[in-house]
Amino acid sequence: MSDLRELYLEMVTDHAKNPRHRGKAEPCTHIGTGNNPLCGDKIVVTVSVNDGIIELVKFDGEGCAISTASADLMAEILVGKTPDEATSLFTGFHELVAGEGNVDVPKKLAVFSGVREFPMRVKCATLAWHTVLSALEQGNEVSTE
Amino acid sequence: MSDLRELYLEMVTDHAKNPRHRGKAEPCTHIGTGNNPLCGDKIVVTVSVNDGIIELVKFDGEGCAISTASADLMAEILVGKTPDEATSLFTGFHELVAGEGNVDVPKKLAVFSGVREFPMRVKCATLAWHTVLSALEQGNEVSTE
Amino acid sequence: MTTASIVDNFPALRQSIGDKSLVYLDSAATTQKPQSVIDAVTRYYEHDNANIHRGVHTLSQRATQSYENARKNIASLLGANRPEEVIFVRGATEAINMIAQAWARPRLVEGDEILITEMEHHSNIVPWQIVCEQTGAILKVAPVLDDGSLDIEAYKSLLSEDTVLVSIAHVSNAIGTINPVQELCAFAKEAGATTVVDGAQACGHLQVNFQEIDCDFYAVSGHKMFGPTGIGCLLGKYEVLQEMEPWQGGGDMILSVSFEETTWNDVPFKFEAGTPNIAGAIGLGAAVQFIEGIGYETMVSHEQELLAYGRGVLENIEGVTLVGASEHNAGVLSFTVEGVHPHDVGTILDHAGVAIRTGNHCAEPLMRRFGLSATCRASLSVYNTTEDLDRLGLAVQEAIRILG
Amino acid sequence: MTTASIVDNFPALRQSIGDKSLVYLDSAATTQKPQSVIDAVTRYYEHDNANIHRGVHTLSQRATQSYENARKNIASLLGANRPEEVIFVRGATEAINMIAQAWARPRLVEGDEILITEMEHHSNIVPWQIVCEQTGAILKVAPVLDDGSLDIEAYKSLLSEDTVLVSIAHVSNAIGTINPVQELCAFAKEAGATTVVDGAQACGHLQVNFQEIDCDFYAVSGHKMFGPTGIGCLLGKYEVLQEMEPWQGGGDMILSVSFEETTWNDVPFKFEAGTPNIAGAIGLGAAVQFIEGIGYETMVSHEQELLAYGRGVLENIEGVTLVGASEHNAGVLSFTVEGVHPHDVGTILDHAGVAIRTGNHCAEPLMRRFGLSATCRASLSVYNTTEDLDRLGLAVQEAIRILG
Ligand SMILES: Cc1ncc(COP(=O)(O)O)c(C=O)c1O
Ligand SMILES: Cc1ncc(COP(=O)(O)O)c(C=O)c1O
Repeated sequence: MSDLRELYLEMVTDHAKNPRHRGKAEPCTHIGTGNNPLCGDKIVVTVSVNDGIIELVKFDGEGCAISTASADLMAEILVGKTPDEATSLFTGFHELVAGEGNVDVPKKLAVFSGVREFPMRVKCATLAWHTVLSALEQGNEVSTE
Repeated sequence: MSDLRELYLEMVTDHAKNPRHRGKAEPCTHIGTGNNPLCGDKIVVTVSVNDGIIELVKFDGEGCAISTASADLMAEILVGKTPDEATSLFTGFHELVAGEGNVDVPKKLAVFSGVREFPMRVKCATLAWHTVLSALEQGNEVSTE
Repeated sequence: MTTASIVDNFPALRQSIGDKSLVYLDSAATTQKPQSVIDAVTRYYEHDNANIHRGVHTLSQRATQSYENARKNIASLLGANRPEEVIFVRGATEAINMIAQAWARPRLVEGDEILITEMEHHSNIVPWQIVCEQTGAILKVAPVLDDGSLDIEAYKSLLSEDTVLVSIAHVSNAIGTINPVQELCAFAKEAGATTVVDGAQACGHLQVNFQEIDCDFYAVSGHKMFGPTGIGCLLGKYEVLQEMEPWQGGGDMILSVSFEETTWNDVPFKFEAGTPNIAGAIGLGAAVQFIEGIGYETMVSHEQELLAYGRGVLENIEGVTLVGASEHNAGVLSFTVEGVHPHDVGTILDHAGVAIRTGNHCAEPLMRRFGLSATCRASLSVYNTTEDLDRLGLAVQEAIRILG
Repeated sequence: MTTASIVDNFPALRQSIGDKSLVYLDSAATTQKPQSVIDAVTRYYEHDNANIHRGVHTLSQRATQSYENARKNIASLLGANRPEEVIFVRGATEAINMIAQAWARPRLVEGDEILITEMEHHSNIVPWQIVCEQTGAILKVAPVLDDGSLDIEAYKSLLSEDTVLVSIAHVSNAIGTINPVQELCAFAKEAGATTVVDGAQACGHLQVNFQEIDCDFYAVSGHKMFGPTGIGCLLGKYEVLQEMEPWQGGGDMILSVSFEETTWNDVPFKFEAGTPNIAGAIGLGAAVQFIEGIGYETMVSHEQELLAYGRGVLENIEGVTLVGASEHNAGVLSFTVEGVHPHDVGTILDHAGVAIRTGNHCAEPLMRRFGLSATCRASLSVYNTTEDLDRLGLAVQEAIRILG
């Protein structure tokens, strides 16, 4: 049986309870809205991109611990990256939470490895990522269902 | 197991193959149309009523052996009856083919007692009756389904 | 049957989630199925499997008889006037869509009003939004009070001569409120409106009597009353059904077809185009027999005891708030946990073997009414026990320990 | 699998009618179900029974996974581009009604034309009659030749720039004609029409490839391809489905609901309002695996052999006339017996343990085309044998003895 403590690592619950990157990125160059009908949650992600570099990511809206922590850590890790790097970070992250083999991801993302044992929570972990990537592409609303 | 020979008594197959009362009653005072979607069959029954007495009954249309024989024998037996008597004859006939207990019906109708063992054929046996009664009442189109 | 022996009828309840025995508290989503229902489905497929109505051979005859017997059983359980008032559909959602499209759409004109309530399931909202969009009719919504009951005064004042149709849940799926539908329909009828009751959450729990409620239509969900998935009923008054045009066209719903003229079959066949869910209907017939074997009185008193017990368990946990716990309530415990998102509660409970639902329960407007985006919902059925609710309480405390 | 071992998969075939062992020749009405399909349904109810998509608990998760896996299996068997192109519905009838109401109704204007054929099942006639009535569009009908095949030249000449939609049976249920749907759709597309293929009679018999046929919509009946009753699919091209408005409103088909604004969910969920026939879909998934286990090649060659054999048996009986026995024919033997009404033939055959269908087969216009009101229809499936057809022949001779 999957272990709850693997899902709710201290780092996760800490970022869930005290997110550091709530709010709205100013200047906001890209904005995306994500829905997780499963939770009934919505998330708005705002991004400042300058000269092809992500300078700031913020998110708003209510969500479960997994989606909040994931959004918060994502906001942290994306700063200084290019949109392309964001995409490949997400590819790794997605493999981590929904895939099967071993993956190498930044330590801050590795805390979500427990999600793999909880398939119903994959959407929570990836909602912010889907939203930010779609924002970077076109600013569209996305849904994980 | 039900016996086929009880269903297709000689009297029945004879009237099915050589119906005596095909055609149109003239003068036609009542007319009814019956459908049996199960067979894809239609029947038109015409009646001459004079002074409250059924003087002539004819039927037309294609049907299976049971419905043809039943229509033909019905046409025979109804002559000289009142519409009310027709109704009570049908009550007995319906009990004979679809009921459970013993019933006393005229010998010409009793040949249909085998139908009881073939519930899918009850509609065939009663189509002409439903049609004539509805014709006597109002001349409406009726369906057995 | 005692409660203990009732549980024995449900094979799916005899399993473990990880190392914990399953506590199933999600019956408002779908009930578990008694062995007798599963067996009726299997028996049909193994012995009588055939298409119905048009067949002259023995299997078809047996299948037709079982299917029509199920219709009779349902009519009798739910107090319909006659079996023909029971139309088989996929579920409550299809029943309501059929009313919206086959009854309402041809009758509505611009400015007509449809009245629903704030506590409706999306299945009793969206079909009306669609038909309003199609016809120019207006959707009116009667508000809900803080305790989760309907604001009846407001409801009455929203009724007018423009109200063509009223549609109300018998029991709210999200918070369990039991609406006084007989009374509400009487008011609606006074205003001249056609009445619809969404009985999806009622038939597995309360004695429903279609004639007494005296509504025009009543929507039934089979899978929420111990029946198979993919089957439900629309109950309609015979005269109303006769006047209603068919909705779907196809086999079995016609008397005769030609390219020039097609004539409809009689009620209820007119509304059952195509091969129906034969096994589903037969299984639902078996579910009716299961309910009759227990009796609604036993079911109601058992659920009411559990509801009171469960409220006690949850109210004793600090940080837990019940949402919409009205006086007349079916066995639904909707609640929030301070500082813990419902989705996380759900995961942690599942890990403890306790299956509840979390989210908006397809009742977003009601959630919004309470300023929430989601709740945790533990919903009860006849097979639940007080131990189940103790397990719920312990698991909620565990969630608070981990995340609260 | 050999043919003998295939039969062993079907529990309903191991029974007697009276003192005669059952010969089931009514597969065009509905096929028998292999044990693996029955077991998949039972397993769902006994182990995984839960509502899908919105549940966080284990049972719901398992049920969702099985349901979505079934969608994938079907997509792969029938050559859809992606699982999202598969919409679960009750059956082929509902699939066609959905196209008529959700796709065609908003797009048709007076004078537009819908083209069907004279050999269609009522389910592929009446929905179009209804939508023509609603929109002022005109129903055109391509004629059938004496051998039961489509008059392709006439079909082509009926296509015009007014033709908005063409809907054609892949296989006729009444006489078994296999239509060259890929070619027919290509002509239709040249004329700018949207194309629908009614595949109800095809999927349990022929290799169907949605991408190759290249139609816009393809209707599937689950219960005619070894699956449960109450389940079927509408296959639609992804882009076409994206543009199509939803039909029914309710749970699961929306992203968010408010009284001001409701947004639809993605394809295919947009078209699956309410709780679907979960057990049915899972059973259909198992039916797909059963078909894959045998392989269409084996199925086709077995049925073609039986068809030839059966034609021989019947042609050797004096007074028997085959109706519409075209060159490209699936395993359907439609026939009449001189001097004996089909309904009587049906009863006498049933008495001999041989289950066939009699009547108009929900194809009245085709019957009329042949100057008939009914035929006898023996329809074949993979579990039939030449002995079954010998029994058919003997029973027909018995009918002639009694009534001919
Ligand atoms: C109150 C209510 N109405 C309607 C529905 C829809 O029922 P079904 O699942 O049978 O379509 C539900 C089920 O979720 C419900 O709870
Ligand atoms: C050619 C054809 N189309 C459509 C249908 C209707 O299919 P379903 O029973 O799945 O609604 C049938 C079934 O009788 C059929 O044979």
